[in-house]
Amino acid sequence: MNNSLRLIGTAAVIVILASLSGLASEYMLGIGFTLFMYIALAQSWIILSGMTGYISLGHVVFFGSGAYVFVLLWGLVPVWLGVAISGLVVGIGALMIGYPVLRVRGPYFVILSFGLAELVKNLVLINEARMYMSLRPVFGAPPLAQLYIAMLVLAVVATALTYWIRRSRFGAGLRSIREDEWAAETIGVPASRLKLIAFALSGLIPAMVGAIFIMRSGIFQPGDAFNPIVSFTIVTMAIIGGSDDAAGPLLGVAFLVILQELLWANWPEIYMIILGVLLIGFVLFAPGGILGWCSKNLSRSKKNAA
Amino acid sequence: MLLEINDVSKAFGGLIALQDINFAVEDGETLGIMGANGAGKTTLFSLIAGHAKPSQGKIILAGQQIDGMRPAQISALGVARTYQIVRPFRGLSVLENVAAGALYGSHQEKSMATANQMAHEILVDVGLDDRAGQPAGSLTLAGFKRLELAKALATGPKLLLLDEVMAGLTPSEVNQAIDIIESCKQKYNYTLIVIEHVMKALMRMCERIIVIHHGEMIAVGAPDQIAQDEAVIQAYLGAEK
Amino acid sequence: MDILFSPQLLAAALITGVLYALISLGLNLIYGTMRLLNVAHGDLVMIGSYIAFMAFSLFNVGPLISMFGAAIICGGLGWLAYRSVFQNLLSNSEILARLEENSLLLFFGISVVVQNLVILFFTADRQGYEYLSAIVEIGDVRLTGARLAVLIVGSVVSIAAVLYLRFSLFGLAINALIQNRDASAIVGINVDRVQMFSLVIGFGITGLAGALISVLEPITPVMGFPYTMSAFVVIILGGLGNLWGGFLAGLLLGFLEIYGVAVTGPEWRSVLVYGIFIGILIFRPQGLLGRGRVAR
Amino acid sequence: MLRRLLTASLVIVGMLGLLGPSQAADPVKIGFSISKTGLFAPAGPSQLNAYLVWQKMVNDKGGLDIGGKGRRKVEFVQYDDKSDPAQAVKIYEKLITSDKVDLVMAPWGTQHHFAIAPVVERHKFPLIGNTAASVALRKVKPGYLWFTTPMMPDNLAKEMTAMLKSRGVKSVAIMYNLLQFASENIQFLKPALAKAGIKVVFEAKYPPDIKDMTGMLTKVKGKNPDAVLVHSYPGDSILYMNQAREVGINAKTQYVMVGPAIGFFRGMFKSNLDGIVTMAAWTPGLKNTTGSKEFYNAYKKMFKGHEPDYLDSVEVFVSAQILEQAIAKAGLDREKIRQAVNSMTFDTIYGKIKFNGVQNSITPAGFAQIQKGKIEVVWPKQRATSSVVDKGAWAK
Repeated sequence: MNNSLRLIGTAAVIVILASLSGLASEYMLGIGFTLFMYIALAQSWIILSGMTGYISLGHVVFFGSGAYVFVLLWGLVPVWLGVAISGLVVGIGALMIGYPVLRVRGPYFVILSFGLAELVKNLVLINEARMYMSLRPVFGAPPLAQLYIAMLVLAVVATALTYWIRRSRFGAGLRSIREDEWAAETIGVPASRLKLIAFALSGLIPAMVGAIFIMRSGIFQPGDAFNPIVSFTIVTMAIIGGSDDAAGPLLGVAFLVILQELLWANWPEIYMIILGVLLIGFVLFAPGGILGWCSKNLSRSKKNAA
Repeated sequence: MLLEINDVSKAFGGLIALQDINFAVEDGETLGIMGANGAGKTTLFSLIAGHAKPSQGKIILAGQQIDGMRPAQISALGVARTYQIVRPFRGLSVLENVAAGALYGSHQEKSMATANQMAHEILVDVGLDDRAGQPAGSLTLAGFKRLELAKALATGPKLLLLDEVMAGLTPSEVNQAIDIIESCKQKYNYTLIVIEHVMKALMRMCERIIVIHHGEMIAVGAPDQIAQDEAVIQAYLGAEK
Repeated sequence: MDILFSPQLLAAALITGVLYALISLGLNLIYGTMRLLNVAHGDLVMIGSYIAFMAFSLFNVGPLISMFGAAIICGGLGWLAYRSVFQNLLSNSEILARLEENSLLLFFGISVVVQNLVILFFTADRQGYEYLSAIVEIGDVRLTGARLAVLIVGSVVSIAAVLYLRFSLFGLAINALIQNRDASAIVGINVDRVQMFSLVIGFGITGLAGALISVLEPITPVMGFPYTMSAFVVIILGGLGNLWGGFLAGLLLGFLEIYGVAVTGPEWRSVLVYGIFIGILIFRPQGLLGRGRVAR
Repeated sequence: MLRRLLTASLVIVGMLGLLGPSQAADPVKIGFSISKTGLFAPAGPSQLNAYLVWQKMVNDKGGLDIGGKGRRKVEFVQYDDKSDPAQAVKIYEKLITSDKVDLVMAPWGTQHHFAIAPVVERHKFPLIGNTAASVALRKVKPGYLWFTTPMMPDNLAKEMTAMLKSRGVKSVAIMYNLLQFASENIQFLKPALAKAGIKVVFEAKYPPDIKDMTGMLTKVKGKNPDAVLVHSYPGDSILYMNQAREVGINAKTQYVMVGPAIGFFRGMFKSNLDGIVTMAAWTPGLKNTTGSKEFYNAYKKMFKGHEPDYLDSVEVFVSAQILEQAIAKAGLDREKIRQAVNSMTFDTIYGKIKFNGVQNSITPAGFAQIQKGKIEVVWPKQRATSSVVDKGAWAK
């Protein structure tokens, strides 16, 4: 009963968000687009890093590679097919490089993931410069309303995927790897295989997000598409949300995106500083993220009430 | 024969940890392993469970050679082990810890609900059911030891390797632990190899005991035989001097 | 390929390598003793550069003098950061449980704040000044005075720091902390003090490096990030917390970069640097000179 | 009842709206995004400063001349785009739909122009571009976007070849950054050189984060070319300047693309810059221009003696002058502004400018040379304030 109610509620919210595409102002749709984009990215990050503890500081590699595959296909295949192919190609790519990459652990993996993104960026840069294509405009992209819906779909899929994995056998395996990979293998968790699947799943959606994103920005440039700031933003949002469950990124992304919108529109000069101060405040005063802080304080108030 | 260790040696670099170990374990048997710290007991467990490869020799489980397999594969074949220095999944709840064993291991349970049910039952068996929802990191040492056992049991082992599950426990806790292990053995019907320093426990539980000294097997036999074995006494007294 | 025997190229490789070594030293110290992923490390380089620039344009004091000022100021920032934030942070069990993530986030926040404060005060405009620009000839090698100064000061400071940290009593304490936190507290090392000094020394050396760099490239608020990343690459190649290894890895990376590029072509510079880095990590996950095993 | 109330209030609002613009005191709201933070932050001030100088100059005159019907002051609405094209898109959407600015001005760089092209197109906001240069810009649908720059890579290649030929250059070494503008230049330069019979004796490209050029320059020295052409950005330009001196590159023609026209760069290298050729087509003394001296003086006054960037700040100011003159003719009606921009000839600090399609069709691509610490336009000859001289030995 409770579950089906929740399901209906979720569906209703999604339908309302989707119908906004025809109603809301362009500016609002733009905010919605950013919101969904980072939800999709942060959820994908959670699948790998939140669940397995392999903190990726280079998630932009999937985003940028997806954008690159997409821009290569631009004009050759229908737009949405191009988006799907981008996801697929990057997902397969992740499967191929995942095994050696995921043998590296802890802080080594953190920097490795960053280095990987830089490596791919530079390879793309060389390749593009060789063709004198260091900047590719994307003319004739679908209107914002369509991109908004597409991004909503990705956000919903990513959230559902995270939600499902968190409650599945697969997720239990991943989380035991995070806690102690050695001990996880001892109780029969095939760590290498599970990590690899998580890595590929974690790359699939960001690749499609990247593809849709360059239709919004109207341009592909390796430096933008593989901008490390994107990776940092994803990590920030996911950690600020807290937890390894789907609710964390939702909260973290909503909080940061809305905050950024409020700040840059009203304090264009100093919003980055305020943002930075808030980040610091979070680590110091709510290290469990929004979700951790909520559950701690809510349970405390419940106790006080009782 | 459930397990056969044939001429197994293990060297780390130049350091020989185990040399020419030979023994076999029968179905349903309880085998004890004793020896001083650093004698190579835990290394032997690591070899059986697949965390290290023997430098030489073969390990055969129910007719199948398992040395060289990944730990996860060996676990799926029904070998479970616990760690002397406990390795709980601290961030997960006690129930999730145990359920993870049921989901993988040799059970490979596909349903989360069933796995949770199995985990709960095992928690009752080891007396941790009242802590099921707590994060594993919050347990006491005795609690950790029980959790180690519960996780191992949940994988559905044919062969259970217990590595000093009683170290650091008080005498009454040791008694409780022995009771739990014995009753679980009856219930879940596995073959048991125990490493233990607590002699009383070994004497009470085991049908046979192997003594390892400086990486070599120096004695094997029934507990009372071992207690009177010249080599063992010498090794132990020698070690204590 | 007789270019490979050019002493000029050797000097270039030495300069690049020494800079890498110098900049990564502080990061290594801080990661080693406190397990903090300081992604604001490069911003200290930036601060050092601005200090040198200000000293030069306001008081006409060159970087070879102002670098000490930069070291002191940045060291002071380290002290401030420790007393105000990290002391508490490192005693909060909830944060310690996920220290690497949390410190990453924390320093990212600090980096954002610092960069934007600098933008606010100085604008993002590039700055630069002329200093020791005359060419000095040593045998067949011709270097601008500034680059020669970087080479000399950089080598002296980094070698001295490594030796000090290896052989002094305090250095031994730091090393003990790097090897094993819990044990070093038990054997009577004042962990709190060692951590504070690591932060002060780490920040100070990096600020000094920043002052040196101010003569080599345009000074901007965003100049630090590439240094953060190359410093991470270096300390990971050298083995986290291994100061001597980090020094050698810095030199090695400098040589790989300069000679690799001379052989393959400059377009491959970054591919080479990151490719080698990734390759080494995959085949030798504990770093080139790392001790101990990463896998448990 | 409710509906009537609503209609009534709508009418009142509408009337207020009609009343609004006629009040002389109301400033004209002009919006733009600026790369204050992120990758392009160091370049941002060269643009913002020129906008600010223009605003001050206009407001000191009493404001913008609105189609001959009185003057209104200029008020800027600006946001930081964090060097992110998607953020720039959002900013222009916000400026137009939510801040309701009267007009918009250009963001930083080629990629941002591409990004916002659909936005201004959709909302029919005319935008005079600056700091954007790529032949791909010509593929932008003509309509609401124009590009001021004379520095289109194909034109640069043509002029560069002509200049080299006039100096009797037979062999060149080419080095270039992998980023868009630099590599696009090479795309056109190589065929142009080949056609002119100039031999490329050395060619190398390098990534934006290059830290040392010694190897590359040692090889260049070995080839001893007549000219060295470095298509670089400020960071790598500094590397070249330092290491070319160390290695002893003594070619009589040395071209360093972006950097020497910026004030800080000249402060860093002083007399060592003498003889270096760079990409720029302006100097305060340029003849047949409108407002050059005034711009230069106003800039120096406003920014404590700092000089404008002879390349970017100048181009930005030109775009503002064009907008100003279009408004003087057409008022604030955006459709009329568009027609004015399409048809008028403008008087700017670059001289006369007219658009053909999206492109500045008059100002030629050109080069400047630092001569005795001053920037002189040296190419093309009809615009030159001085002629190209051989680069002498390095000063020190």
